[in-house]
Amino acid sequence: MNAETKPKLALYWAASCGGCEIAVLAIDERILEVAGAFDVVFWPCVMDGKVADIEAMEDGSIAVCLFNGGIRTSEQEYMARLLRAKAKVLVAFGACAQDGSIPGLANLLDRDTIFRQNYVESPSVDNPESTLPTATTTVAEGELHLPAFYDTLRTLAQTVDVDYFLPGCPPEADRIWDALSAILAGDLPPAGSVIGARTTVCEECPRTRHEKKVKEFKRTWQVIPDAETCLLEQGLVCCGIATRAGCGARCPSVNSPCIGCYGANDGVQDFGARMMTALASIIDSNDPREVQRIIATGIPDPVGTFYRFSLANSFLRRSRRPVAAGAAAGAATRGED
Amino acid sequence: MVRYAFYPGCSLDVSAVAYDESVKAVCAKLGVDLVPIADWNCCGATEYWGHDALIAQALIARNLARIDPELEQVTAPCAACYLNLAKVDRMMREVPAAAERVNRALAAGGLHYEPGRVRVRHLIDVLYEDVGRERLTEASTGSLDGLRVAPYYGCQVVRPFCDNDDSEQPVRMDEVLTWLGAEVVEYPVKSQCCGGHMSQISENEAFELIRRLLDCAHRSGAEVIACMCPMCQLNLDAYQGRVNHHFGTGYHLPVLFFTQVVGVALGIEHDVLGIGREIVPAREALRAHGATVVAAAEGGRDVP
Amino acid sequence: MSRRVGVYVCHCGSNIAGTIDCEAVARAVGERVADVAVSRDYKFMCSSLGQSMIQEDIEKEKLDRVVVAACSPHLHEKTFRRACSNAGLNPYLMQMVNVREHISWVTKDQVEATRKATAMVTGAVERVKRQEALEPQYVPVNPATLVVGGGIAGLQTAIEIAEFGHPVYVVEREPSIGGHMAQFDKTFPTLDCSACILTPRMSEAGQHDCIHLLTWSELESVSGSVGNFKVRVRKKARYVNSEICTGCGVCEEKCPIKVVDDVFEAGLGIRKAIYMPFPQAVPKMPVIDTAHCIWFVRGKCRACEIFCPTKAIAFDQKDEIVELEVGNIVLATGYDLFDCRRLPQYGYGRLDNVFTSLEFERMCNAAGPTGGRIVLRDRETEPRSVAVIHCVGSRDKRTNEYCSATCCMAALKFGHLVRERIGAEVYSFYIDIRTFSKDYDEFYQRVMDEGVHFVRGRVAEVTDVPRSPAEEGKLVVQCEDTLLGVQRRIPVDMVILMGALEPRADARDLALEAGISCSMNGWFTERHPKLDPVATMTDGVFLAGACQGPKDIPSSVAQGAAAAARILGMITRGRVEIEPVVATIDEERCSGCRICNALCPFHAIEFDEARHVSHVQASLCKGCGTCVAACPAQVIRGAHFMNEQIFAEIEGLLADAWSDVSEPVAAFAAGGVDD
Amino acid sequence: MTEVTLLEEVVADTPHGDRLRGCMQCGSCGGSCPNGAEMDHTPRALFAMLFAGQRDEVLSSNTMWQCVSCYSCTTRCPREIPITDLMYTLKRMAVGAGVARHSDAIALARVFTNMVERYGRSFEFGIATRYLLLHHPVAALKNAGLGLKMYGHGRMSLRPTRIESLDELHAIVDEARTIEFAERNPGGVTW
Amino acid sequence: MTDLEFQPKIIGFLCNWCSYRAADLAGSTRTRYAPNVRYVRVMCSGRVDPAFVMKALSLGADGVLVAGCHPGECHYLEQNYKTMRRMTMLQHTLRQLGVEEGRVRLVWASAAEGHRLAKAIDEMVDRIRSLGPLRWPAGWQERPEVLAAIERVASEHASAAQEVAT
Repeated sequence: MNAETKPKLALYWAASCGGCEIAVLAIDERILEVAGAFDVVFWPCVMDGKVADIEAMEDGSIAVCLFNGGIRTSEQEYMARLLRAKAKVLVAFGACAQDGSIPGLANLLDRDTIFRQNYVESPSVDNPESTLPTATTTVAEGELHLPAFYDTLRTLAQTVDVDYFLPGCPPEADRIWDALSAILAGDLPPAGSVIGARTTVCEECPRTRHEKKVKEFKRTWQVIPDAETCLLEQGLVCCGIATRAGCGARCPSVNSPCIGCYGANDGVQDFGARMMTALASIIDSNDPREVQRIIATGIPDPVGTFYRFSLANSFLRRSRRPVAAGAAAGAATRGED
Repeated sequence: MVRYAFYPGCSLDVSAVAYDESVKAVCAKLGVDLVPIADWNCCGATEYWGHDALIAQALIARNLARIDPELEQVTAPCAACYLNLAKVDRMMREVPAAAERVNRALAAGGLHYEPGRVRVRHLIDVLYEDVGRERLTEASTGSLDGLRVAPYYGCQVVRPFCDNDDSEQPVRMDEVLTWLGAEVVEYPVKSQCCGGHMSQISENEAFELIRRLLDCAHRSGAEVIACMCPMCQLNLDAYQGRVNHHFGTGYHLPVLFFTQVVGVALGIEHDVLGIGREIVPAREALRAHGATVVAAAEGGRDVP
Repeated sequence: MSRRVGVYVCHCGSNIAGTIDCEAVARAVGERVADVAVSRDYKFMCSSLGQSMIQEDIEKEKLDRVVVAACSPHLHEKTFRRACSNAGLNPYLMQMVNVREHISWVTKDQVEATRKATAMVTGAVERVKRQEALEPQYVPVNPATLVVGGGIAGLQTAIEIAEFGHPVYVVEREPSIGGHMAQFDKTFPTLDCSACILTPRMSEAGQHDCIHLLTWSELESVSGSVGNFKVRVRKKARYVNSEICTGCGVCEEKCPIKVVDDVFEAGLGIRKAIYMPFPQAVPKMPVIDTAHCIWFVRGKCRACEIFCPTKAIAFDQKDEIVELEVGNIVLATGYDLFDCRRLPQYGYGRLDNVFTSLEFERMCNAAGPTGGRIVLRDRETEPRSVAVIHCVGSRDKRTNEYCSATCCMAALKFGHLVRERIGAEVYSFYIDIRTFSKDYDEFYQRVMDEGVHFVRGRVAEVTDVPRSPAEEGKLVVQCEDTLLGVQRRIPVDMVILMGALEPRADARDLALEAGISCSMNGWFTERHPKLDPVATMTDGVFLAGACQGPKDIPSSVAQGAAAAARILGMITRGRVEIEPVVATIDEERCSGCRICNALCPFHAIEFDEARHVSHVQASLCKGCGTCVAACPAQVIRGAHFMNEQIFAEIEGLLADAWSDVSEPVAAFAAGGVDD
Repeated sequence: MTEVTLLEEVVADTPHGDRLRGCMQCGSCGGSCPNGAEMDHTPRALFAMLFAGQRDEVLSSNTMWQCVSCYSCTTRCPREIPITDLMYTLKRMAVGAGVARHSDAIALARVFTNMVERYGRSFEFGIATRYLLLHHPVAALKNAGLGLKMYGHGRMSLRPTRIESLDELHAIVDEARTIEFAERNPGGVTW
Repeated sequence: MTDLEFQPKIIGFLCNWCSYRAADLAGSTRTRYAPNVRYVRVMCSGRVDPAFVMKALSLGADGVLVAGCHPGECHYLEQNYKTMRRMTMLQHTLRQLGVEEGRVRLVWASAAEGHRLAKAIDEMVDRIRSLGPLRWPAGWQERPEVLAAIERVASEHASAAQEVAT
């Protein structure tokens, strides 16, 4: 098959760590099959390419775009819109594109706080003038522009329409391969679906489980868990109960609680709510003060625990904004839902 | 050993100095460590409540706020002082708005009190619960030798903040004195009122209340009355003569602080306990049982 | 998904329309909410005209969903469900909005009331669009019934059911049935002899072919659900062979141990270590009190065994567990009497001549410990004056907040008995006299005529400390005579305390076992305080008598009979309908995390070890939805309360907030709120 | 603005005062009061008057001034009404309204609170002399003997004890006064 | 800053057996209270999923009330304890997200406590009124300069693309 007739493939990296890019390569020698099957037209991480070339393409001329990362800057938003237009199938690839993931946890803060922390307050920073990046800088020669940095990280689907979601931080190699094969074979679920399991990690977890009652939530450094029984029953906050299966229960298998990178189960809109309700349900106390204590001491960072990968895609999306700093324009419309 | 913040209160400085002396002697003997609140002020008694509520609360809270932060309990022997400390702490716990007002006032003096920070306890509670039966029985020298005591609790130790004794028919002093060898007589009026400050503003009414208490103690065959409140002691003791005069009665009932009776049981010398400061002298009644004290001091009395 | 929803806003005369602009609500919803095919307002939706309006619309307009905005669904949900059903629409496709109790009756501002009504109707439309047709389920009913408690209420139920030939098991923890009523002397206001009317009932129950008495027995556990309960009962060892005992009483006569009878004689009388609580006991068979029997305490004596003519004594008897299968359960466990020691100001336990009401009952009873003589604790002196104190442990936040309902009448009865038998002065101290039932107030008047002195004031204290010569050697009752506004001290010889009726000490344990709830005060909770005071929240579990709340004999009997009628109805029908509002687990998707397993108090969730999935047993599920909300994988489905339905309802309720954010956003920007 | 009833004022000014609304006129308070015989109205009757809106009659009653703070009524009240505290509130209101009946009690309270604010401690001798000499010269004579006896038994001091940080105490007292003043004058007052 | 004109929108979850009936009783006794709570009937407060609460806030509710039977009085025996635990957990999380305590409340009201429920609602409305509107969705909006930058990037690229094309 020559490049003209092969379906075109694009990959893009927005607000994410880049692990997903590596994950694509982790499918080992099968990458050659991918290269054989697709004409890779755009993959900035791996090969040179110009945005202008993409802009010049016909809408819908790219067969598949695997887009990883959330949307944090105006440039990323532009690229998302561009690739959406050009790609027939846009895949939110990995936890960041799907749920915002770790970069989305910065939704607990706003731009100014993030900037202050990163460019001024961080101990390793040397910035005596406290210079902060601005979208527009005027120099003698004229105006310079940097992409504008958002207060709130958005997921890909909150920015443009997304056809499929491939969960995971990063997605497991085999799942990537399954998805790509399905696309090649044209054997696709209805648009909007998550390509993955419809149950949770416990399904794949080898540990034995019983009726649950927890008197205390413990942090990982507080216990050496027994290798046989459910970690949650040992007081560790294991997110496997609420996390979509697909990873083969990697973390619990090595005595480490699941942190939820595969996101919520099918049909669930708010991962954190599922964790909160399930954990609260099994607390072994009916005394409000004791319950308060168990929760306060056992879960010091609830958002970080329950929304590590999904704050940007939760119902609330972010913490309450320091309002004075972030009053929006009157023209602002309702956020996409 | 638990250390207790100690709030003596004004009366123990002067009119109830015997209470002060006996409390200190008894606590020293029993190893109860009392740490006086630094520069404490008057709790305002009952008078302040009817005069100015917030000042009343603030004056009391000032004492709570000045308690050494390392101490978790405060004890007060005076009934009114105990009640006031307990009352303000409880009010601040139950009514946050009230706590906020009190703390605003305290802030003017650079102080703050976190409601519920200290546990307010009356001394009888410390003896009953913390020292306990075993240690008290051990420490007893047997010198009470069946002294017939009417246990008079009065009002404000048992009402309304007594969580662990009955507010109508309390028993903790009965028990403590019994453990120490006293014969505690039936005294059904043990928690009835002595008239309080009525003795100063409406004598006749107070005299009737005092008479009822003396009469019941007399009928029950008591040799002394043991009380736990300076006001009660003052009314029953200092006014006893005038009550007798008023009603034509002839009561002769020494009124001691319960700590004085406890002190006698522990073999502490009478002078150290402030015995002799009472207007109706107790020495005679004590002497009737006192021969054994001497014997005990000389060592060799068989306890029957 | 396209639906045809009919919306009906009821005026309820002016009850709703007086505050809510019903027409505006109907119009707004009709115009603005998608899928609303018909939106009308009408004077009285619950009238036959209103109902037929809905039915016609369903047929003509092809409605597939209906919303009725009217009063509380607790009043008319059934009405409108039936109306839909008659027109061929599944009843679960109708949703009610309570705009009367929840809006028009509680809101002053008409604009806000109309806004709230519009929002709530919109919510209901969004919800109903996603509702699903549900079909009721049926299970067969076992015709046997369990009655817990052999007092008058339980016996009434048992006899009425047994009369129709259905088996009834009566479990009674004491050695004999009869309950409190057996202890009483006379019953108010007719002054019938209590035993004379009770004992025929007792023997009727004892001899009835269909009634199986399990006395000296306690309920151990209950499992299963309506129609098919499985019950375990512990039959405590009597140490008497029930097959051969004739109840002759020789054992009791020969037993050398006398024991104060704290139960039947309220501590006033004596029984033996082997005893029948009273001569008319049913079954007529003694029991050995192992705490006092010398054989059990010291391994000696055996006098009863030696003298028993039929060799019925069986020292080696053991407790026995009986398993029963029943279709329905009636709880008729009665009450405990308030421990008057809890109010030391009344002196009970300290002052000899202060008596409880039950002690006085026994004292009046001719078969009782004093042979019916009213005497002081010395058993000789007749009192010349008696005080009766009402509300001891009732209407008091420190003990029991409620009114015990029976004590006023019992106090009047005592007043009468004292006047009639010994002519002593009687002072009755009351807060309010409550003579609420047939012929009760007439009895009050009669007792007044008989010369009982009524003092309105809750007694402050009873003391033996005199203040004057007249008080010497007396009990002095001190109170405020609130009609005079002065303090009074009334010296008497005897004081009777009308102690409160309290829930049984172990009522909460039994409630938990039977799967029902208790009120804050500890009484069993009925299904509805007005409209269903006999059933409970657990289908197949019914209440009779004072276990549900303080009650006198006629009310207890009436409730016992009502419970019987309900059960007979169920037995006759042969099957019961179970609400289809239950949870189901999508077992394909359940990962077996077992979070839900311990959450169901009805034990409806079980874990399938083989398949590693959890499973809901529909017949046990009560539909509370707690497991649905708990499932971390969100694979439990709560019928009629599904996530989609509730999310949609929330969206509808807030349609005016989220469909137009620009207004708040503008304010947001302009205000620069710095909270 | 609707007029605030005395009942509402009393309820608002007493911790847990709202429980008063649950009074069922049982008379446990009046029956329990050791000094009830001296009251022109029992506490119960006083509450009935409060409910009936008899402001003047309530405030000029001697009931609260006869209260000995024994809390018997409070612990026995089946509705858990803080009766003793209500009596304190009524005392304050009666004084505030200038209709208080029991001048002796007020005088004693004044002398006492003055001493406490001056020294931070109570000064029994000062209180006794000042109060009795000013208000009951005859009783002062009667009690002189008693005073002498007390002195003789080492139970009377002729000199007051002062606390050290009187400034702090005064600051707190002044602030408390300011807070109460501000609350009574919610509109604010220009000085 | 207190906005007296501000009418908070509150979603109230009422359990069928106690709090819904309490609201019914408030109605039949004509107890007037604030009209700001819009009710959702659930069979038991145990059905209330934290997701419901967050969904409501995300749609512009200024507060959420959850009402159930008193502890120990639950018609489903003990399910309201689970509600209590979940609400405690949810409050813990909401605190970190900057939602003030008074906005999400758990209230116990028995079927006989219409007055209590009405009072709780009045208190809650007052409290939320003093807190001001929540306006959660507005919190997602970007600032004007950010919105402008998006437009600028798009238009710059569009013109660049045109240049490439020509």
